[in-house]
Amino acid sequence: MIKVLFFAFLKEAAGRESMEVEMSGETLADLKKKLSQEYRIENLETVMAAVNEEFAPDDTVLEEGDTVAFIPPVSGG
Amino acid sequence: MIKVLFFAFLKEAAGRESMEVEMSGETLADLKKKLSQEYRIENLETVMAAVNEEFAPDDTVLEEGDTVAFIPPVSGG
Amino acid sequence: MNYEITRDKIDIQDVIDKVISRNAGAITTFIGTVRELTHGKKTLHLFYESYEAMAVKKLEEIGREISERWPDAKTAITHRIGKLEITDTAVVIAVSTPHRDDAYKANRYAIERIKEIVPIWKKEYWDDGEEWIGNQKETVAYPDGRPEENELND
Amino acid sequence: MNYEITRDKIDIQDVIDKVISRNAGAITTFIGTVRELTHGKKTLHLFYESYEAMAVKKLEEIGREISERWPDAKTAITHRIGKLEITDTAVVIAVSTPHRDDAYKANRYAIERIKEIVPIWKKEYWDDGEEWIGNQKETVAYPDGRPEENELND
Repeated sequence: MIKVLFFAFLKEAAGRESMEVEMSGETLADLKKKLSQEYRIENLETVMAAVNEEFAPDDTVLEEGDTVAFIPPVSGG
Repeated sequence: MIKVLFFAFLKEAAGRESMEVEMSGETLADLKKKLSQEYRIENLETVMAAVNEEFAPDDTVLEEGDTVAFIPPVSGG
Repeated sequence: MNYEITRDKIDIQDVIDKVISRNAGAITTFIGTVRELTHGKKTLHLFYESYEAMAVKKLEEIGREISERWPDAKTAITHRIGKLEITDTAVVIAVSTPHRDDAYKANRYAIERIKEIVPIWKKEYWDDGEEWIGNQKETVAYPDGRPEENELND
Repeated sequence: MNYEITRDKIDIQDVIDKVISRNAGAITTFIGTVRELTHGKKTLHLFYESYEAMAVKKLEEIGREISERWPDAKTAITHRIGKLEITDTAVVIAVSTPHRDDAYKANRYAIERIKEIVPIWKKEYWDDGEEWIGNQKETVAYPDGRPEENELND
């Protein structure tokens, strides 16, 4: 199980702030594809992601228990 | 009568923080010479001066009632 | 805790107190406040959201980056989230260093990095709508380099 | 009174409050604190003296110079005089502007100008003596241009 977090406009677009996805041994790119195909959550291709609170590239292999957060362009400060 | 103010190291060198000098129609340069000759207050040549709280050049003509302050290099902040 | 995300009003002096040092001759602070007008449009209020656990880690990372570049610097950053009104303080950055040139530069470095890597998002509310600030048009990937000049001035 | 000379401890928030504005997105402060070590020499405490009436006028003049260069800026400066201990605050400069780049630049401008034109003098006390800081050797006239690089970092 992978925990997925959404923030800001993505949270509104996805209609939820978190979800759990059954997958293991696949990559972040695979997760994005799955979210688009199965949950109709679009526009993730160009959004940065963090795995376990650290920015991670698309080829990162996800393991059971990982937390993936999609990070829209930040606007703090 | 001209009022003269000394600050910082000049105050210590002059042994006083203010004095009054009888002069009128003469320049700041004349005042410096007078302080050096009559009062042995040295080292005024290269020190900036303010007349009535505004920086003023050596050729400023002093008038009765003016306040002259000698301003050593500042070190606030 | 020199790096904090809070839902409460920020006490600026508290942030400054964290960086006071016998070796410091200069402390700079940056205080980000909610401005009413942006590009002539009137903001009613703002809402900040964060990925809090990661945001604190990223603030700490900025502190480490500053310590690498300015070894004598002490840094503290507090960012507020939730609803903020006009003139409210959104972020306070305090940096102390022995000499002032470093205090200005390190402080500026911190705010630029916050706008690059810290997962905090701002939503602006106007009379006629609301919008998450950042690039919501999905046309630009997350900037990993220096911010653009116009962002620098925002 | 945005420009003050005081004998009392400076309340930093009070100085900041003077520049808060609905048009401000950024407030920078510079806080000059008494550092223990300068060039490896241990300072015990400092004493600041001022030509108070003129010092206030010169602080006001700096505020006007900032308003000419950064028309939207609001500035407040308080300088403390008298005896100050290590870590005490000698000066607080607060500048608010709509955008942060100006707030940093205008603030830096203010401290450099204070060190050029405001009649305030610092005396340092060490274990083995005391000295008025500045050029007491009478070899250099009052600087009317930009300060030297080494002064910039002091």
